Amino acid sequence: MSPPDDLARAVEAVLFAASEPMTVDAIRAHVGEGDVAGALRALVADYAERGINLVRRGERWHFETAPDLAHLLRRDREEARKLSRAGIETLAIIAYHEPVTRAEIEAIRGVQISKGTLDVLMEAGWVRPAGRREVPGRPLMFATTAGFLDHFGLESRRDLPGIDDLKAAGLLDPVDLAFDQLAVEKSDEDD
Amino acid sequence: MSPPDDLARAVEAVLFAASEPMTVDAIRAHVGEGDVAGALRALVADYAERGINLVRRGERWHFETAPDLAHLLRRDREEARKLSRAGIETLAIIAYHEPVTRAEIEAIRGVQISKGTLDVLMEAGWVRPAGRREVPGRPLMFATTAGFLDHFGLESRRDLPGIDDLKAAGLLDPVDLAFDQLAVEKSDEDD
Amino acid sequence: MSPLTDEADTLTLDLDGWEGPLDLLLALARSQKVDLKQISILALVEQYLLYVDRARSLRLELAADYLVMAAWLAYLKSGLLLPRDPEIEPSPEELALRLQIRLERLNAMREAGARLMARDRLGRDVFARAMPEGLRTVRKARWTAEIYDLIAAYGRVSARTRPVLHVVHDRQVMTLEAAMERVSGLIGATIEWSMIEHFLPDGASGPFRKSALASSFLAALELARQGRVELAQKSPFAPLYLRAPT
Repeated sequence: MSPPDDLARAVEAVLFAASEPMTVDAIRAHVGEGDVAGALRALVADYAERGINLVRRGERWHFETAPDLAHLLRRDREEARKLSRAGIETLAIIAYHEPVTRAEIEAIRGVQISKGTLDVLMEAGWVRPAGRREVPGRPLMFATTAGFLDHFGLESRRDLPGIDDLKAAGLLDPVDLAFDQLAVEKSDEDD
Repeated sequence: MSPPDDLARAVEAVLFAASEPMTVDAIRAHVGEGDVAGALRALVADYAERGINLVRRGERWHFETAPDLAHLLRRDREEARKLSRAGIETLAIIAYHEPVTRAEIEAIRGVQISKGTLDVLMEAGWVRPAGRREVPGRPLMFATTAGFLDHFGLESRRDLPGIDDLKAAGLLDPVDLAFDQLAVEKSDEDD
Repeated sequence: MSPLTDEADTLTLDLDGWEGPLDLLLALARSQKVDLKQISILALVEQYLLYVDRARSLRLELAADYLVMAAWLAYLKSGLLLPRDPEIEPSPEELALRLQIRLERLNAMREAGARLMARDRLGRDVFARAMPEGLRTVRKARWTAEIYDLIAAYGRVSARTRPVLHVVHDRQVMTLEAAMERVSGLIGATIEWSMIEHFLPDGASGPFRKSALASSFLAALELARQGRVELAQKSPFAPLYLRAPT
């Protein structure tokens, strides 16, 4: 990269500060007479290997970042986030009942789900749309994905514990009953 | 101008694409680990003679056109919001004395500042509130911003024109301190 | 704004141009064309007082602070001219020095402001790239959940919405009907007052006895209402007696 002459410096600065790509005539209006085309050629060569390139689009010239570095301009930042309670419940219902419509999920949960909840599950790659139910309104159905099985270490959905297993594990006890039981145990201990 | 290495190309591209001056940390977030400071030094040298320069403003870096080409590029639209004399003096007092209270600004200027003066400086993004002075009434203090350094082409406040001379002459000290020093000098002369 | 240095300028008084008395003083001081450190405060005071007098003779409206400054400077002037009185604190020389310092400081800031404004300013003299591609940070959530969370959630949902079967422990009780039958059966043979406890089933104990007592009491009340039994009690919580109506 040779030190630029005055004209090249001027062309460089004008193009850098320009708010849109410029024709040779427009550049000349700023830098005055001289071999603008020659200066542009010199600059193209100067910048060829750099992170910035001087490029021509039709009759207009502008600087842009080198195409091979485009990936640097976009920075992905991953943040581990835990699913919300609504999210995990919705996911569980889909896993146990798939394919299932949104209305069915809501009926099982007994609570409405916000649109964002399903979006999050799809963004996580655990849930996918799975056709439409052939009933009036043709609502979309949802099902789990292979990514879902991977994440939870399941061979298949059949590996999910059944209702009887959940009952045996005490996972079906309503919260208040479980609480009563705890209270009784405590009072027994106190005796 | 040597051909840049991969890191320098990456730093160059990121700074070129950025719409704001960037700190070293912000640059690193895009280009990954490596000697970013070294790459910046190399780029400063690469661009020193060109129509575009890499400059440091406070802790942040950006490209801008070379100052000697201002005549090719100068725009008049700035005139629309030309600062009043009160605005210029107030800005100078804040920059050279920061952090400084309104009362201190008024003591130097010998007049009250109208409400609009500080508003204009804050709206321009050059001045910000900077905590309160722990004296009765807890008056608000003001200081300059990163945008101030950007706009006036200062690497840091140490680059404020003439600040070293003013400091040496005691002209940035409180009046009482300056008075005591001057009184001592005078009495020395009288002896 | 040229400071007034001779009579010819008298008519060009323009008080709007000054930002207060200190500003005017600084302009007058500069007209002495010396370093502010060497300035003659006395000469400066003279100039200021002259200026204010002219403004008054021209009947220009003078802001109050100009007059306050004029009064103070007149006092300073007399202090500087009269023989020094060591009793007066602060001394006129000290006041003069302070005024000089203030003028220097205002002057310094005025010059600093001018130098600042004359710099190569971004957006006026130097320019940043006008069409940057821009940098984007895409925040991507990596969602996590554990298999336990999943099945616990399903358990929770099921428990919440599944019809719950309440099972009540099988406890020994004496129903009201049974008590009615027993008490009405026994009362026929009871002429003398008998305590209600005599009407309970034989061998009743624990919770069953309590239940039998409660039911028998209710049965007694009901039978009394129907006129098939008489009740007597001496005082609250005293034993309750039953007999057939006479």
